[in-house]
Amino acid sequence: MVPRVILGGGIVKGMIETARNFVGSYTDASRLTTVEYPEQRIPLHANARQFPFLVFDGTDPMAGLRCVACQICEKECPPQCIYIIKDSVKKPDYLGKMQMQPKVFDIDLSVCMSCQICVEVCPFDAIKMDTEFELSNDDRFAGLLVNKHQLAKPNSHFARIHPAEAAEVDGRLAAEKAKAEAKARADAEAKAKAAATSPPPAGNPSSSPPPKS
Amino acid sequence: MEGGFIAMPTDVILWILGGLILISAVMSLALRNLIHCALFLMVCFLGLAGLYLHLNAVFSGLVQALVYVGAVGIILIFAILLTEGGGTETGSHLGSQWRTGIGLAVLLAFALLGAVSNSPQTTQAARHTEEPTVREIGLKLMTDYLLPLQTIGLLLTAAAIGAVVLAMQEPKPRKDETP
Amino acid sequence: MEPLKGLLSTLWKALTDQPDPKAPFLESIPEDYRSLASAVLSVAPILMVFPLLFALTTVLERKGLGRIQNRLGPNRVGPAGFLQFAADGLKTLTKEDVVPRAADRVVHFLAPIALVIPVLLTFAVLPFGRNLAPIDLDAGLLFFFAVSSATELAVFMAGWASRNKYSLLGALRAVAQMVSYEIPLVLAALSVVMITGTLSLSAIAAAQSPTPGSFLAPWYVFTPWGLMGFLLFMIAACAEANRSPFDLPEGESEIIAGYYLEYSGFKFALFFLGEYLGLFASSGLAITLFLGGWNAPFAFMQGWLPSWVWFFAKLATLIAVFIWIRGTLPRVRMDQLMGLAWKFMIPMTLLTLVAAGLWHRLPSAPLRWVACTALLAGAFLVLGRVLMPRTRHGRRVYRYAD
Amino acid sequence: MTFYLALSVLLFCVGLAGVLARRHAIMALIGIELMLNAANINFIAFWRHSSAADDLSGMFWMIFSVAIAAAEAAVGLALVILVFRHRRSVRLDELESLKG
Amino acid sequence: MTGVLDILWLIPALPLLVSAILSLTPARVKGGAAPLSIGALGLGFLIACAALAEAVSDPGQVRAHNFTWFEFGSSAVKIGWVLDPLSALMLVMVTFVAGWIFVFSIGYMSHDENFTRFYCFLSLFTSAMLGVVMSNSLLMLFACWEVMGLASYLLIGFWHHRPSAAAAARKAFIYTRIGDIGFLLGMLWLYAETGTLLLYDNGAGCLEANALTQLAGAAISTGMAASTGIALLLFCGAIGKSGQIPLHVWLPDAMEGPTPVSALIHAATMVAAGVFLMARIHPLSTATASAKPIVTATAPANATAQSAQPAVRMEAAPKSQAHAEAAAKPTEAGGDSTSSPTLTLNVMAWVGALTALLASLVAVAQYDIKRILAYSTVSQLGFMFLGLATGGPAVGVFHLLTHAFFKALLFLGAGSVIHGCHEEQDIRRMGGLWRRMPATFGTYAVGMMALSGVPLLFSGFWSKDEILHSALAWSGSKWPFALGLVAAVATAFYMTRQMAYVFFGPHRGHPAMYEQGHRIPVTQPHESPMVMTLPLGVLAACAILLTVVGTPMWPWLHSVLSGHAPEVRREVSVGVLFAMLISILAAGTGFTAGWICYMRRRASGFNDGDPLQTRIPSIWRCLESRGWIDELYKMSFGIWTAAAGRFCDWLDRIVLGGGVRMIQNAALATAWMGRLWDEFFLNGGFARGCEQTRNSADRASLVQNGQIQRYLRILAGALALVALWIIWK
Repeated sequence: MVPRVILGGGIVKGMIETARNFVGSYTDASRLTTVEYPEQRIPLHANARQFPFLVFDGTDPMAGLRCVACQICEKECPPQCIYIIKDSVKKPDYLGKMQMQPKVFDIDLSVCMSCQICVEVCPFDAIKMDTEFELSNDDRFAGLLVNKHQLAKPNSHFARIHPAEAAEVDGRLAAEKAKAEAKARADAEAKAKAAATSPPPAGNPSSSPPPKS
Repeated sequence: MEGGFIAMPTDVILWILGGLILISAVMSLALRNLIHCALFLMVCFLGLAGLYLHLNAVFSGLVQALVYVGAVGIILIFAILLTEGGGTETGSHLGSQWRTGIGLAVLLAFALLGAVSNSPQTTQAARHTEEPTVREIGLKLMTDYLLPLQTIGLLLTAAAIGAVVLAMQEPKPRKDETP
Repeated sequence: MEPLKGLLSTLWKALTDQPDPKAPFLESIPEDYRSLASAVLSVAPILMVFPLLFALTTVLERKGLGRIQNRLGPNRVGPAGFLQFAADGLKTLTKEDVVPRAADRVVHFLAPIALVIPVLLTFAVLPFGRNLAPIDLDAGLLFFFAVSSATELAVFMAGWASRNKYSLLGALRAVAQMVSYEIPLVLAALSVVMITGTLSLSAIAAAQSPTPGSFLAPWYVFTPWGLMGFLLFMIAACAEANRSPFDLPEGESEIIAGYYLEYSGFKFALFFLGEYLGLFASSGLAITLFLGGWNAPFAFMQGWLPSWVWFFAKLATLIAVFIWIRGTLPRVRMDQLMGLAWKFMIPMTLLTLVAAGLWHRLPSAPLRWVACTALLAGAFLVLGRVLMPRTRHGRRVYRYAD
Repeated sequence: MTFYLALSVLLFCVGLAGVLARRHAIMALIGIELMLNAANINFIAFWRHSSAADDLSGMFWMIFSVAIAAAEAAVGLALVILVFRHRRSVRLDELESLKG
Repeated sequence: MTGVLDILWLIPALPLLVSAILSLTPARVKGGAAPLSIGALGLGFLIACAALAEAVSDPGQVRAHNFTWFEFGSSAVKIGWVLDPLSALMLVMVTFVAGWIFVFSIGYMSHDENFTRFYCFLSLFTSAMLGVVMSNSLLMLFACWEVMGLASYLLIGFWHHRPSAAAAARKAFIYTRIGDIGFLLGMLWLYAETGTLLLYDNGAGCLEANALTQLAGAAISTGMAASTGIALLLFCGAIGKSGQIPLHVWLPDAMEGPTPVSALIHAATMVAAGVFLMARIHPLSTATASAKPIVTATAPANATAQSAQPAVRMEAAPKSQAHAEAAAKPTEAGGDSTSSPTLTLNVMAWVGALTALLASLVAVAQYDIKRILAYSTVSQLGFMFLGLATGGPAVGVFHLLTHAFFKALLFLGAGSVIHGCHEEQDIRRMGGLWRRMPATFGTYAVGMMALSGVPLLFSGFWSKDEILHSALAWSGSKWPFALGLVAAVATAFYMTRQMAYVFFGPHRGHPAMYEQGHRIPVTQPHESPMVMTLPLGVLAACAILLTVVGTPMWPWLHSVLSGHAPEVRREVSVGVLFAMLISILAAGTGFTAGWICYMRRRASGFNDGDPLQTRIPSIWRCLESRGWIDELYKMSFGIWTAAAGRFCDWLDRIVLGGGVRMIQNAALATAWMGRLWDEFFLNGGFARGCEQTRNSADRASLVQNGQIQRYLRILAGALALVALWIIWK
């Protein structure tokens, strides 16, 4: 267009560019990326993340809580915004195994920098990243310190906000659960067989070894 | 601003302008804070500009406003700031023998007022000729007053350059002054 | 009732370009208040129209900038956001007017007023329509510059009074900028004065009205020196009004908010009012000087619309251009600002004066076109070369540590 | 007419008093400006009341005196700044060394 | 062609311009010097030819172009130039010879670092010479004469780092200056008498009829006619410049300069200027009260002073009978006029003859190649003056022209030899060069034969024969003829001696410079490059061709110079044949003597003496040391002036100095007394007075103690008082 060598050259190119934007904004709707926020919302992306939340299975938040208060996330959190106190009472996890549970699980959202390290290090997929960002309130200090009850959210919510990730996690847990049950069944059968063959003489160890589980 | 702008009698305006000028003049010299003095001086100059307009000398009134309020005012304020006059002055802002000074000024005032009051000139009535158009001024300026115009031009450039040169010199660190 | 009817007929006469619009209303006024009434009559419309225009412009500006930046701009308050100015106005009125303790109370209070009054005074001289010039002074242009030079004083008062280093810095920057851009502003206007021969703005506007026979109106902007003068005048006006590329004094990033730092509430709004009115005044002057004031661009269009419509149309376009510039250009550094003024603008305006003289003296049309264009284009390139960053792409030199 | 003459005399004397009384150099300059303006009033007043119709000499006197006053102010203030830089103070009664 | 007169001034102007340009160009810029000067001279030569063509077309007519140089009061000094056969011939000769000498010096001076300065001086000299030749006013002639002297000084002393060259230059300058005093006096006398220095000025010139009669008539106390006196004084200038007897010593020493300089100045042009001067003012020297006016000229009145004089057209009345008659029939007895020759011609003849004889004898005993030629020039000049006095200007000028060519040729030949032998000038070091430098030898031989008067083929013979004939037929006295004859014999003798030494016999160059530590082997003498041999060839050709101009059978030159159309004459009078026979005899004896002495017994080594020296040792020593004239001068004038100098010094320092010192002391004494008086008597009283004033001043100084506001207060107070006084007066 206008050669940059003349003094006004750059300015004119700039002006033409903004004019094109200005006109474009009227003609080409795709340019206007903004929406009327409170009324309209832009759908969040799959990997959008704001602040962590605790996942619980089933219906009872405290009972279904996956978190076993292993405190790995507390240690790993760079701004140290997670605070956990173990609970003396244990509760069964999804495999029925008795696990610890947190008595106090606080996250200071004003400090959390949503780096998702806690999610990565959690062995039990107990903590995931939520997409809730409208957290403004009038108390600068306590207002953003959320406790265990406020953090706990059902797995269905997780599935809704991160479907792919939730599916993957659920699949993995289900597989483990199935494996555990299969093993349990196998143990049970083995015990049952052992019980059935124990009346005949204990002596013929040479009979075929117990079927491999 | 044509004569008799508002229906009020003309000499009322005169008195207002006169009073404004004198009061602001006195204030501009009496106050301790230099910036205030400078601002009052501006008010005084505006009053004078108004006076000239009232005297139908529109061109000179505007020149007065443009030159004094526009240019001299700014320089004055810059000068005050550069000489650390911003704050209010500590200690007495009056010179050592200020009484004799003011006494002399008052003496002069009486002398001149005396002269003014009984001079024959003043009895003549004010004559309302129509104000000269800018074209007339321009033509006369360029023909009859060309030499003064050129010399003034020369003088102004010399003053401008001179002022810049003077003010531009870096201060030599004086012996007794730690750099 | 008599005055009301008089007022209506005056309004009608004014809007339809008839000579001496004030007559009907003034007859209906008793004798001794007549001069006062005529004064009020010419002041009132200015006080009504231009603050309203200011309000509209703030909204237009934000919408325009939005659109430039691919976003909508305010559209919440009122239809498509056009009541936004009411909201802003209300906000400034209700906001607490904080005055810093260390501030110099009197000067602090006077500063915004001292800023707005001269700007309003400048409107007294601009010819809005064929006979809609509030005061037709013989030295109209001189009046305009005399009064507009007072704004610097007000800016200084504001900056100094608030006793704050940043505001003082902003004020001195603004004053330095306005002083050094006043010279090109006056010189650019001077070329028009030289051609028309008078200082009175209405005469200048009248001089640019198209003769019935011709096609294009004889606006000065259609002459080479006029175009260059117009460009320089606009740049200087932009700088004078501390707007867009030259808004260094309010450079938010460097010195927070410039000289009106310690102002809030209505005084803060006054500053903005002053700034925008200054913008309107100088673009009004630009229109009168270069764009043919209240004349139509083409001869045949002269009768279509009343003269003041043309004036305000041009004003609108100029405001759009200012907004457009504000949307595009980044802020100019202080030394570039000064360099542009002293090294480019002033020489160019002097050359425009020469070109105008040349234009006036040369008899044949094509010859004077070629001569003036050559002179100005040449000067522009040469002076431009001085300012252009010298990007020398020499051969790359490798230096190895020996 | 007497009004103008009286006004200019008073203004002149106020300026003079200011110059004589105040210690600060810039105040002296302000005083001088006032005195100059006092003179200008007379020019315009006599021009207005003079008989000759087209004789604009009074106005030109005033304009030229304004120009000179501006030049004088510029140079004066430059000098004051220079003096300030050298002597670190602008008190007139302190600036009395007649040495170079 | 009438325009040639107007552009005649270009001929001297061009070389002058070139010399100016060259004077400004830096020494290292060698390129421009030669071509510029040669070009200027070439152009001059063309114009000169045109001028010659016009002059010859109507020989009788004298065309002069005068203009006013400057005015003082009512009278004005007018100068100008003249175009008549004499000046035209000289112009052609000078430009031609100088041109070829310039070409020669390109080669000769090529490796000299001041090449440009050399050409600058040469051009300056040539322009001065051309100025002399064509000037129509004695004043302009004298001016160019002086510039020529200056140029010769500069050129002789060109290698100023050599003390001998510097001394020689000074010597040349002083001796010519002595001659010029005479010239100046002559001019002043002439101006006093006739009121104008213009030679031809439509009848008002000093060489025209009424001026001549007036001069001839005016006699001074001793009864000598003014014209004769003036002529004699002018002759003094000629003696100085052409190196005649009393003032000839500078010419041999002038050989210190580069050879082209000697060729140009001391052979062809400058020295000839003296002869030319006498030829130019010949009417003056022959003017006698009885003589009819020589040249009458009628011309329109002078144009106004400022504008240049319109070319002066003079229909020359037939030259005076005496003059024409002499030229027409050179052979007739009585060179100039039937009556006895005037005193000037007598003096000129005797001086010419004596110089010719003495110089030729001294030349015999010289060992420096250039000094031999220098003395030969002096003697030939003597011949020219002799010819001028006895046979009128035509004879003298003819010998001058021929001499110019062959002497320039000889000098250039010598230069080429010197150049070949690597700056060797002593003929005892040369020998056997004819094989190594054939071209130089050939042209040198032609020049030698022309000089010594080998009959028929060579122009030198004819011109010398003319002189001898006119001397023989001279009514004055026969002795000059006898002296001239002996000189002619001596000329032939020393030229053969020189040829023998230089070109024949074994090469007596330095045996072997090699052993004496010079690492570079001394190359044998080598032939000069083309740029040097070409001029030699051309000059040689001219030396031969010039015979055409002056043989008795077709005296073209004589008739042209005497102002009427040349015509071929069949019959040759007995006298002419007799004179020819005598000169052939003289030349023959000279050759044979030279052959006997030098050719047969070749001088083998450097130091075995000159054969002649062995025979007549005492005379030889006298001749070799140039007749001790230098010593004579040194003894006489040298001592005088030294003594006078010492006397003046004594007078100044002792007598006057003493007086000044005495006055000085007197002043000191009075000063002392004044101080004493002042110290004790006055101060006392006065000091008290000062005290009072100082105290009061302190109080008054308060007004100026730096307090600005105090000043302002005083000012305001005064203003107030004045206002009050005005109001209440």
